[in-house]
Amino acid sequence: MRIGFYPGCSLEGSSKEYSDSLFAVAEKCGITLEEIKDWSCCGASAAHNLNHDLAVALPARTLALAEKQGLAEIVVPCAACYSRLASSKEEISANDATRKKIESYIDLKLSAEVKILTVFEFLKKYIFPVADQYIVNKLNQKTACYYGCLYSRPKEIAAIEQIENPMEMDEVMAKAGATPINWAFKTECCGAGFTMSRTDIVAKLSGKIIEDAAERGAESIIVACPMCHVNLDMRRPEIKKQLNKDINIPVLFITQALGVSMGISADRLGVNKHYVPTDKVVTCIVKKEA
Amino acid sequence: MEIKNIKQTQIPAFFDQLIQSGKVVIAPVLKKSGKVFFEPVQSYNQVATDYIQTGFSAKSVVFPKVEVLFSFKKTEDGIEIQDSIANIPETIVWGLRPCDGSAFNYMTEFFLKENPDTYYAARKAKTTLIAISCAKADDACFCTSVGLNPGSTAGSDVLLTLMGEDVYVEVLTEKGKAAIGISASLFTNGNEKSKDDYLAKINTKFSLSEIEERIKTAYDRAEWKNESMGCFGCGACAFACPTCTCFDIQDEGTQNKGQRLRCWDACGFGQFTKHASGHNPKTNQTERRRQRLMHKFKYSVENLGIVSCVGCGRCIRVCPAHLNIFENILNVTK
Amino acid sequence: MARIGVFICHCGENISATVDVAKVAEKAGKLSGVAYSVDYKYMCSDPGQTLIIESIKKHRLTGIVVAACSPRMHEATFRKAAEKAGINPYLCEMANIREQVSWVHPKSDATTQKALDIIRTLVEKVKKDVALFPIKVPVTKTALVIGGGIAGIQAALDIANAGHQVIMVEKKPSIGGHMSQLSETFPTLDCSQCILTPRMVEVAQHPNITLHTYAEVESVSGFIGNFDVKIRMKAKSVDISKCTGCGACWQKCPTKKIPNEFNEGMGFRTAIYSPFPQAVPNKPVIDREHCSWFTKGGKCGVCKKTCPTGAIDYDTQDEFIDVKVGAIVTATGFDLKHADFFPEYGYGKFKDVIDGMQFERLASASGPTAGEIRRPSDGKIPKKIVFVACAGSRDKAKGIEYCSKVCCMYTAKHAMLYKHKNHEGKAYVFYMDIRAAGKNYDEFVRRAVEEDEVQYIRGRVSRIYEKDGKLIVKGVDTLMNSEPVDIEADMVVLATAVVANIEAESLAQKLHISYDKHHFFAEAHPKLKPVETNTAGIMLAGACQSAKDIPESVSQASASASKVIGLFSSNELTREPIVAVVNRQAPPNFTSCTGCLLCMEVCPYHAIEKEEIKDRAGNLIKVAAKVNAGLCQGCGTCVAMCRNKSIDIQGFSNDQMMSEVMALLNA
Amino acid sequence: MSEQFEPKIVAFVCNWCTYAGADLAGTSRTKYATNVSIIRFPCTGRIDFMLLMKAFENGADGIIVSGCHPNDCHYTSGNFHARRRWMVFRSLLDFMGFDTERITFSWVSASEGSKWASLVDETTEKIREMGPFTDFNKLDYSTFEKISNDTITE
Amino acid sequence: MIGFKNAINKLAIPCFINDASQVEQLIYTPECKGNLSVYLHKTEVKQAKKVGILANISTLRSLIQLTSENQLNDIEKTVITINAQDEVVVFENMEKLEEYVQANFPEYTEEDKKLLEQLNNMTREQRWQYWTEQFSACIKCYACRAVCPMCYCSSCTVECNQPQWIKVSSETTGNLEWLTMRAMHLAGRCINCGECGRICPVGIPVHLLTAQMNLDIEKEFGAKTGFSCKSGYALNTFKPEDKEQFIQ
Repeated sequence: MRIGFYPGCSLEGSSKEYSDSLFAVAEKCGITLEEIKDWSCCGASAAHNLNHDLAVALPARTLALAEKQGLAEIVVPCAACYSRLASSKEEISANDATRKKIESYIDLKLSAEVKILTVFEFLKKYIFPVADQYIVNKLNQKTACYYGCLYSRPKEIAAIEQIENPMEMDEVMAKAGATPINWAFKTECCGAGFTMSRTDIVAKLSGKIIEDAAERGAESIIVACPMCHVNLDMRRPEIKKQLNKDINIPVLFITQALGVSMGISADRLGVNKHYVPTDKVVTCIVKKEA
Repeated sequence: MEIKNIKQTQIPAFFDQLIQSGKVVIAPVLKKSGKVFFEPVQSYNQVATDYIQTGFSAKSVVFPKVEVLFSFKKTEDGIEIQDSIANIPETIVWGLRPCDGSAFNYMTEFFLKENPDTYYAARKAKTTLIAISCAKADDACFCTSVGLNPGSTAGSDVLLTLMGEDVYVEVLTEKGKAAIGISASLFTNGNEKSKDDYLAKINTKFSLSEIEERIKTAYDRAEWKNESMGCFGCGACAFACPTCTCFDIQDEGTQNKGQRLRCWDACGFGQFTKHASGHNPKTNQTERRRQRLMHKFKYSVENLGIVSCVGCGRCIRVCPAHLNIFENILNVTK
Repeated sequence: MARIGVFICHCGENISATVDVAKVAEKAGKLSGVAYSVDYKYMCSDPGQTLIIESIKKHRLTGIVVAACSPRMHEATFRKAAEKAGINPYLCEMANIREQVSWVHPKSDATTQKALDIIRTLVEKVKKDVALFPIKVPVTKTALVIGGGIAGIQAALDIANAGHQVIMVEKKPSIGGHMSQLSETFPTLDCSQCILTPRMVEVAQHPNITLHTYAEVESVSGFIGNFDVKIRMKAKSVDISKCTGCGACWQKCPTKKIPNEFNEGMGFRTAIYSPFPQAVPNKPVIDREHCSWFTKGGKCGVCKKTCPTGAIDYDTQDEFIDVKVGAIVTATGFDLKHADFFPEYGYGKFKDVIDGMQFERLASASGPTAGEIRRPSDGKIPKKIVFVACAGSRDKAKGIEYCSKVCCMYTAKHAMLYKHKNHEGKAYVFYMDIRAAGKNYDEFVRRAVEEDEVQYIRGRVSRIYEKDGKLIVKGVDTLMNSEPVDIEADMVVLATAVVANIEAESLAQKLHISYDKHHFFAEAHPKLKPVETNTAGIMLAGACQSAKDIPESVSQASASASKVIGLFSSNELTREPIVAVVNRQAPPNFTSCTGCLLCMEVCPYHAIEKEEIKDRAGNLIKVAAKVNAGLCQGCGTCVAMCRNKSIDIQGFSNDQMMSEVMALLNA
Repeated sequence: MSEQFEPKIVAFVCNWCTYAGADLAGTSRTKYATNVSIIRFPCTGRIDFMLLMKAFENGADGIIVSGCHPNDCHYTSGNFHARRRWMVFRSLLDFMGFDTERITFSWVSASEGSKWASLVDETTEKIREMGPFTDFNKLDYSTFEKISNDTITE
Repeated sequence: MIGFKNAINKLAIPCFINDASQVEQLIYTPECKGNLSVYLHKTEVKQAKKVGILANISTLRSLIQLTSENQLNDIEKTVITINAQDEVVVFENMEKLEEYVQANFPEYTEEDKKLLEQLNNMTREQRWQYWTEQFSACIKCYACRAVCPMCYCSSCTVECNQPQWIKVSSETTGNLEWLTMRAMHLAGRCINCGECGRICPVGIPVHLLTAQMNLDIEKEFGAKTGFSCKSGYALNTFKPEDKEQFIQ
């Protein structure tokens, strides 16, 4: 089974560790991911403000390339990328006129039948069946799974079942031996839209999320979106100001957490690349009893 | 009767002169549907030569499928009636088969014997029949069983028989003479000889005399049912038949103008015998088919002294169920 | 031979101003079959009608065409005149030369010609007209009312008080419906029970009303005036004739922990129970799903032992009764959207997030808290309550586009009731718009805002979550420059959407009435027949048609009652003979209909039935369609559908329409 | 001025919407062309396609068929059934090469008097431009089918 | 038992046998094109009550359509066909019959497809020319009606004379009326056996009219004829959202 991989800009830069850990986990389970050749920007956060056709065409090009490469499925770990690819696919397959128009723009044939997998869909479909034999550690801690906005909205492309109360990541963490907490901020906004422009708002929004997680006794926050990660991890100084208290609860990518439970080295997973130290997570693990 | 000869190569010339003579010439024409029909033609190259039998007979020359008897219209001062009989053209029917020729004899008997039908009379008077005897036949042909043969002259005005290079011409009537006269130069005098070698071989299916005898008592035979089971009750056979003469008078039009029409009708139709009361004495197809067959072999003999089937086989070829008249007749007279 | 009379009206100047009426009269006189033609200033005036009547007699006319205004205006007038003159009223046709000629065209020959064309057309139609006679259908003067809520009660009482028999069928052990659960009612804040229970009792005691509680409609056949209804009487396990309603049984019943439906799951009831103290009839039934006699196979039997009159009978079975009724009033009410529809609001997850009906029970003196508003979780009196309007209503994403109509009002009422009982308490209302169109409704809402200081916040709630014992309501205030607002509440009340009764669809199918995609029953016409259904003789009352409040339900109930009473006002119901008929022919055909019955499907009124034509010995000859003149409304869709013209419609027959076309085009 | 062609147009309308709409046009004294005459049916569902054929056969140059808007049918669904029938009838006519432009289908409600008026004027104008309908007149009582181009000549 | 037997000119003609000894007559060759289901409307057959029928695919489709139109209720029938592998198939019930038909659902013949394409590529005027010429040849023998299993009306509209819907004379407008009406009445019911076209004595391809209609109907309303006893009739139902671009 060939599975495609679309990194998008973040996974090559700010969230390198996200893709590293994904590949580490995949490799561990003997699964290879094929990167889509010559992929281009998904246009998130910029394109759709400028020109709708452009916003549809950019992801469409990547999808077309995947088809050309003969890939039936692609993993898109970045939530923003997922959102763009999925909505582009949705729009194109809904309307033949659009398809024709877009095809003419990207000047590639496009059936838009490629299946787009979120990271947790991927894990569930390909890692879960074999996971048990590789999971050696129990992530012995309470974790708050944070989904953010892009996986659950708009409902047409939602990658999760109960859009108001997602459980997909919680399942993964349970698998990794952690105890996902029931909290109210799973799909709240982290303020990513203002990452650069209005850090104060980011701090306010992300602050609430971290605060609630902490208050409900979470020892780590698990994310599946580079933007969320940046805001929850890197903005701590502003958040500290905002909440005027210091919460040093670490933020991990879901693949990192799973990787840890599989005993993959911290370096390989890049857990040491974060602002908030993650050693807690790594240390509170216990060997899984055979 | 006179015998004449003409070279086959001269036929087109003869034919075209007939047309130039200003007459309407009706001849067999091959349609894309693969069927051959009589149609008015302008020149010989339209004429079909290689056919066993036309889909329909030429009876519509004298008995059109729809004939306007007269038309009427309402005017300020009463009703104005216009007779259509005036403008009937001189017509030549070319290439009909001997069986069809003899069919005209029956038609004439039927329409003219007592209280003559002026419309038929007028058309017949202006029609000349130039028949061509049959060089080939198929399994449906059975003229030899009804007292005819592929070279019968009965009813025709002229009969052409192809004999290799030559065409053997039997000029049978004054009308025939006139037609030949149009291009006398093309013809040479000839003398009588046998046509047999040039005629199709058609073996007889039954002895007419026996059938005529037996059918007198066939009315109540149970076989009728099975022989008619296949009949759908359409009018194809009757309309294709050269001797079926049933018609229906219809007035068509509005409250201000209209025509009185004579339209073909067929005894196979369920409504054919339906009374105004709604009552219908013939309740099923068996009775209707029996009517048709007995008319051909019994009633017409009683009424006009003629068996009104000429064995052209059209009804067999045209029947959607391919019902076979001579098999039927044989089975009901066993 | 037809002798048609043509009467051309000047309508004062209205027609004669642009149409040369004299010329028309003269030409019309020459048309074939026209025996008399005349023009006159006002045909509809008395002298005008007399002129018509006299001429019909004098010239022995067989039919008349009145060329005047639209038939929609005066057809009835002139048909009466024709009848007076002794010819069948349906032998009178009108040629519309005013609305469709003189008023829309200038004075010209073309205009006059068009008038003449139309007259000629109608003359030809009249020639094909046949005498028609009104259709009489016998009427059984008994009404069936399905549902014993306020709408059903009102309809039943109105009909019964008019002196007709009523059979009421209620699925629950008591009538009263949702209204009996309410605390106070807007906009007057009078106690719901106080105004309802007298009506319930009236129903029970009314000599003309037969009440079947704990019963359901099993099947319905027949048509207007003549319905045959089978009713299922669910086994009560209690002999009503013996039971005195003393209550000993349920006091003793050991199975006590059954969630109390009447209190919306707050508090418990026993297995043998009567839903609420004022129940009518106030006699218990055994809920076999929970009763240990039935669940544990013959164990227990306490109630049987305790019953002083020996009314308990565990062996009773469902029974069926067949009734004949002339009309049916459907008043099956509504349901509320329930749990897990709102995960984001934690409904069903947090004890103190409740719906409007639960709040009614809390606020009701007869409720689980005896009228004190206390949190279900710990029974504390909430200091802060948030009310969320439009919880599910007007929300495409939730699949409900419509407005539930009552929420704005009852939310205001709830907030008020709360404030009245806890003056220092705080009440917030999240809303989209306030819809308070109704007598004294807006005033009522204003009172909540101004006098009782309920805080109205225009905006929607995105999420509700629990935080140290508080419910955090995250919403937005779209009026306060769209600031997000978080309110720490002790209790949240969701005005959940009003939806159709869960059994609405199956009932509609039994009744052959149509329903919309939300399973609310469909009225025959949205504006002009709001209480009737497509099936003649079946009326709608209350929330089974769409979300309604009490006054609306009651007035609609009375409206449908009056329809029923009208229907019952005579022994036979008389209908216009403009109906379809299947032809008849001499044997062996009997009819040209071949019984393909493809017409059955097109009939919007289920008026076409299957008829088996049999010979004297009773052997089937053929199957054919048959039109039930009682149901047919005369649209003629079946006529155009019928391939061999076996169905025709009286008054617009094939023959008539064809001759109109021919006549119009053949001057 | 030159004699302009005045088309004969028959309107098949339902009693409850379009007929009432036409009445309204009258009561509001909206002027329109005299070329259209109405034949009143209980419902568009009642209109038999054969009547349209007959109209053309008897010299109509154009036809209007009009009834209640969807969901407004007095009989709830007559117009829906009609709509399907017209759809099939149109494609049949078109397949036979009949010019369906000569039939105008429309929904005109009882409140759309002005829509009726303009519908009549537009249709009249359209048909006037198309000229008289002659396709049927050319077809007559022919004893033999005319020499037709599906004849094979040697 | 209704089947086919050999006839002259290498034709197959319907045969009706009522005792086992005659079974030898039965044949099943490519020549057996006819749609025998039409005989089920014959009084003689109806009276028999019990009927066996050796059916080709179009006969099977008619049986389905006729059942959906309540025409076979009072006939006890045994249906037999011969499948592509030359095996005899006896259907114990309609469900099995439906399954078989749906599995072997026939396409239009290449010839018909070609003709339809030609016609659809013509201009309107050319099509009018084409059809009126065809119709002018019609002699109103009603063979098309007679062989049509869906034309089972005991009396046809052409026989109504109050009013006279269809001219009796076989004159071109009358023929046009007749064939238009027939096409309309069969649109969405015709099971495309093509018999009417095949047997027309004057060779009018009548079956193309309904063939085209069925294509349009399937495209617009997704209804297939002779496919399922429950599929119903596209023209006696509707969807509120049916297309209506042609309505002003």
